[in-house]
Amino acid sequence: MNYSVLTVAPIFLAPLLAFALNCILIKKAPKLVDKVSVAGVVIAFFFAFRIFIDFMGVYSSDYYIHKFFTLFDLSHGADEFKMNLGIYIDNMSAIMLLMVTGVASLIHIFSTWYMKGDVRYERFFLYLSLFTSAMLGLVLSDNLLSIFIFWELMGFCSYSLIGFYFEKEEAGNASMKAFMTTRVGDVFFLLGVVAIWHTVGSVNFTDIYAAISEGAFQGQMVLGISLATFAGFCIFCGTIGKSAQFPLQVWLPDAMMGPTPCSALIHAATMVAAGVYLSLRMYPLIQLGELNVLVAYIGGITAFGAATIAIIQTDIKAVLAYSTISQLGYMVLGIGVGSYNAAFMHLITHAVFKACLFLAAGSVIHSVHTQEMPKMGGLKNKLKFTWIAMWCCTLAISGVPFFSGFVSKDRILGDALYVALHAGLGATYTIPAILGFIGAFLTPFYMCRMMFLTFHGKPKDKHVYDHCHDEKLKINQNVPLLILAVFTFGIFFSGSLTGQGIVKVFSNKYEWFKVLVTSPTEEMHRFRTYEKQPLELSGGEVDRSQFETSQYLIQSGYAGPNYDHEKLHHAHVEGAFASFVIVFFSILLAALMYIFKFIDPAKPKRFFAPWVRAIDNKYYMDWLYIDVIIKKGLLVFNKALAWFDMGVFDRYAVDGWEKVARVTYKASNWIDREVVDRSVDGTGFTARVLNTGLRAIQSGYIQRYLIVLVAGIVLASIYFGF
Amino acid sequence: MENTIGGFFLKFDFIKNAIASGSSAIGFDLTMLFYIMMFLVGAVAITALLATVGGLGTYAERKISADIQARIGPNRVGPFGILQFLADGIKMMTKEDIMPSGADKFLFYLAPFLCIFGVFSTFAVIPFSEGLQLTNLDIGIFYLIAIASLVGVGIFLGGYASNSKWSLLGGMRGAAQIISYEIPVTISIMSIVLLSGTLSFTEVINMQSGFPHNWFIFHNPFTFIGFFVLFIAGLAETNRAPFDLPEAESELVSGYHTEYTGIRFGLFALAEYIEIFVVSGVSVSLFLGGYNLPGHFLHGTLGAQPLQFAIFMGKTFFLYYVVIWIRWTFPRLRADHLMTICWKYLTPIAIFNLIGCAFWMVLFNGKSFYDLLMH
Amino acid sequence: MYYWILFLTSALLTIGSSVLMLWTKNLIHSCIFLLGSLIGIAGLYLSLGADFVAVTQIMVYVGGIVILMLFAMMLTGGKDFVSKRQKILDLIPLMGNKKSLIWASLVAFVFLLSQALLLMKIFSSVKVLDEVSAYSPSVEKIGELLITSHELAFELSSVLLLGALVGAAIIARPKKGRGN
Amino acid sequence: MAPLSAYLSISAFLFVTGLAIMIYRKNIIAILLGIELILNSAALNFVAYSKYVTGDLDGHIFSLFIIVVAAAEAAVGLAIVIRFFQLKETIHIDEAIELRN
Repeated sequence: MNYSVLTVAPIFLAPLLAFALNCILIKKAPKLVDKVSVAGVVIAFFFAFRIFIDFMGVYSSDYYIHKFFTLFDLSHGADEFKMNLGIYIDNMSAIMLLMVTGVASLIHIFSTWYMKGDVRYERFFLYLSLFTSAMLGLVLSDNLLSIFIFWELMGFCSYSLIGFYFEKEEAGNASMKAFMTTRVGDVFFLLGVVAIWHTVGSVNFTDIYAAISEGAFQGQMVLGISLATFAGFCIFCGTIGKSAQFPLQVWLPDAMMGPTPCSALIHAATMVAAGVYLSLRMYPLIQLGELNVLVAYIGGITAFGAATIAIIQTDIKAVLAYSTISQLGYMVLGIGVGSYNAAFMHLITHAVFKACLFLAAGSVIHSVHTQEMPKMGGLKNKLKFTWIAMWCCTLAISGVPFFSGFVSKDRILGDALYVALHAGLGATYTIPAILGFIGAFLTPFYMCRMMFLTFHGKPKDKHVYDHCHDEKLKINQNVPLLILAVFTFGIFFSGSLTGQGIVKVFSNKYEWFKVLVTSPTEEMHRFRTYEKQPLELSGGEVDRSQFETSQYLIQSGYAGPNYDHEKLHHAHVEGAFASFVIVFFSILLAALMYIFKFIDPAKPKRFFAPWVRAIDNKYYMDWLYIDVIIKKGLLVFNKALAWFDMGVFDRYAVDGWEKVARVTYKASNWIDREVVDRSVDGTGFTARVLNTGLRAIQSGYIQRYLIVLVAGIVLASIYFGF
Repeated sequence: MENTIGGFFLKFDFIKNAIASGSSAIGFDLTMLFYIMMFLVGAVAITALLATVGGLGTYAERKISADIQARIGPNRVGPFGILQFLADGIKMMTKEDIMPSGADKFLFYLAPFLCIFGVFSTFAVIPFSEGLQLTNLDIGIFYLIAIASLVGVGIFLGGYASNSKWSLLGGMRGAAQIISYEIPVTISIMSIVLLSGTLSFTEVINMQSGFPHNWFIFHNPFTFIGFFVLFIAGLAETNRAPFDLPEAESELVSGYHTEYTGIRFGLFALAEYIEIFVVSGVSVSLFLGGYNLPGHFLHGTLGAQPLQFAIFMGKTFFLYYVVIWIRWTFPRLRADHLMTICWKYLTPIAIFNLIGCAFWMVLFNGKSFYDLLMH
Repeated sequence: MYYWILFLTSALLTIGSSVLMLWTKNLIHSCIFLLGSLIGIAGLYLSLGADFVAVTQIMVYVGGIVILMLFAMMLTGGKDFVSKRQKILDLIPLMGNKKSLIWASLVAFVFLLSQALLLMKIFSSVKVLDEVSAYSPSVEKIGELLITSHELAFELSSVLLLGALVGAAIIARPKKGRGN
Repeated sequence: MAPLSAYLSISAFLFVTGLAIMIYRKNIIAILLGIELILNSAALNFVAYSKYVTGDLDGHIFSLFIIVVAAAEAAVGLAIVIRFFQLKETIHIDEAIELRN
């Protein structure tokens, strides 16, 4: 296939153009705005699908496209200073592009139903288009700098969308909070980019990988720690901010103030996934900086902590928000324990089912006009399609076999188990693994609790129940949900449901995910063998003959320490079995509590009372940040600075300067009057004298000017002629 | 010299021999004298012919209008009243030459002559037949457009010099109309120049070999539209109905020649009628194949001249008839409509045609529509 | 002989018209004499074998500029002015009457004289071709030159004309809300 | 053929006449007429030189450009005159003294 500007750029440009066009249309033809937006993202989807088909056609873990153009070239002699921008598509980007465009298309379509009648309906689509194009630009980027640009662009869109209902004060505060919290991570991210630029001299992925394999980071120290650790940590801080990891997870639950489709798109499927995507891209750096343990701990803590908070939430969107944080924690845990492939797979599967869950929640909220689960109940009779879709997703997120969550999450857990028990690393990874498994127990519980409270049992609020109408199949309401629900089945991601090849559906490609997504550390050498090409307007045919189609090899997708195939296999089997048991008991517990009323939910609550109080306050994180750090720390510091500015600097430096100035001014005043003014007057006098003479010529009569001109020419010719 | 009318006749051996023998008999080279004589004879003949045509134009106008209005028309002087124009001419010449008080004498006399000068100058290049063309200028088409604009000055001055409101208004309208409509005319002609690659009438005509499908009007869709643009704009340039605002009887009495009488009025009228002939003749030469016999039949022979002349006059008189027909069929336009048609319709269409012709030249290598269909 | 007829007629027309143009008191007559002068110059061009330039001259001036001038005169009253403000004290007299005509002629004569003195040297050093080229049609060559070696000027002149067109239309347009 | 100096003399005469008109006349349009004469005298010089001295067609092209410039100048100049007339109700050149002193 040909990879040129014309075939790749539409993915990014179609939504961007839709945004630009909508900026005009929003005033001229508001009715067209949603159609243009949907058209833009659907066009992007088709182009992305084309690329995906091409990558599936080659089916090689080595295959990648890197094309760039030079934005500016300030090279001076031997100092090379070039800014290259370009596209970098490998198997991971291709899958990611397909996921983002697909999910975004469905969310766009859903939004036309959900947002119908909103006063700022058109503006919503404006933001959605811009956001989608930024996300796609991020995925296509071949360097950290353009990733950072799109990253910030997404941050801005997120800010706008969270504060979309800015009439509500909470929405405004939430948008501010999200923006400011992620900014903390972004500062570190930028610092990391600078550190990498300093060391490698480039921010291109391929250059970075090449530099890492050549050992460019070796022996480089900064602030007493190795530069690789520093850079990796900074980049990972970007992930912490964007993907809402501990300790910067506080913004995501508040972000639920935004409209539900935007939550689905931004805070579940794409933007938060961008953080994980970044960490996956920079995985070699994280490994080189020996940050695996830190990453694993943060992932484990996030996965577990968020899951515990999700249990007691009554707001349907809050449950989903915490579950999102928890699942992102799993991905990060996966990165930490070296489960590269599974972490990315979980990113994709999670994007699909979490988008579906959010859209379904949106469908419910739109139907009953409340977000409180205690007021719902029994809705399955009315919202049939939503109910089906939501159950599929719940089973997927819970990790029930045959669903996608099982394939991805349980591989992460298996890898965590392997690292903790069999890799011979002692007790380093024990706690993350335990936290992960407890989280795996909690996940089905709170998800099923949400389902039972919402759809099952008797209607608790007659008014709410009656308000809800029977659901009909509508192309922009529940069809997107059902499409997404179909893709929650594990069969699309792995032909073998336990991860080790039982069912061969897609001929020899039934483990396509595992084969295609391999860690860059495994294949680092390839970036030096395949030449980079300039990005052209058209043409750009890629020679694919040099890539051999990968035969199916039993690859683990594991990139962590102490790889041992046999033991890993055992660990996976154990992990799968353990999580199957855990899920079974978890669902059973939920059913006992909320369907059969066998156990009163209040009892365990009383039993865990102190902990429940902590959970209720979200582990005091908000209090810590706002009341302690900001109010007691930063504000006091601020006041001290203000005092210094007013009391010291203003009084002595500024006022003192005024005294000096006054003396000078008196001196200069005298000079001005006696010397300068006199000479000015003299000049004026001279000018006046000359003026009266010259005035006769400057009469304003054009013909006299002409005569003067002629006289001048005559004089000149007489001068030159004789 | 070779480009003038004598050059054609000197191609034939017997004339050349006759001149050579005459020269040897007298002892003086007669070639130059032959050129001059032929030129003078041709000029006088064409002028006389065209003056007659102009005069007959008035007769034709009256007769045709009568026919259209179901009247009989002039029928007293000569058979079918055909000598009416002579009678009119004699009447005009014998009338008193009145000049209004306060008129600008110099310009009042000059204006009709400028008009008639502008019109008659065009005959220098109009090809009546292969031989009967006073000069075959390389820039004949350009020359024709340029010199014809003198008519506008004449009309304007006539209107100004009369010291009459009707005349002044008519003159200003006329001048504005003429310089406006010159643009679509020029651009339409330019598309033909583009196709043929020459500014010479003879070469343009020789490129259209006589059969209608070879005519430039059927060369491509753009020239087909271009012909009508040229014809309509030409109508306006001659101040003919429905564009006869400068002499609108109901508004301005008689426009720029209200105050003129006698022979000067006659000159104005003659100029107008002959200009119609010129516009028709130019349209015929550029778009309708000119004097060419089908398939260049008898091309370059002396015997073909009368036939060619007949064909040219036939086509021209047909267009002449159409012009008169239009006059008695359509109502007059309003002044703003007049300018709207010129600037908002004809000029853009003409420019479009020009660009279209250029594209046609590039895309189809200059082949005509018929060629593309047949080959 | 034809050449001499053409040349003398044209030269006479040019010079005579320009003198009359200077002499006449009537602006419209002045413009008509300009027309005669321009036609004379076109004749001179013809005598120099510049047929294309000559026809262009007639087309642009007769068909365009002169009519435009006449229009402008109509719109602005068409009267010539006699000076309103005369100050004897001024060194250089204002003009518009017979006296100023003499002055103008004097200035022009002095100018001509000085230029002649200056340029005589240059003219005398100019080497005139021994054999003046015969008349030959110039259209095709001019066209070729215009789109090859003089293309930039050609394009620039098109831009200039467009600018003049737009500029003239904007300048002459009456301001809205003014007058009525 | 007439010598080159004949053309140059005609051209010089035209130039001087144009100059005199520009100085003598008080009507802005008349001044424009003078300018036209001056431009034409220059163009005539170009053609004459191209015939007698250089022997190529560059002089013709210069003349063409002079005609183009003259057309543009006349259009803009007359537009300014008409505007001036709308403002001042006269086209006396001595009324255009707004920038005096």
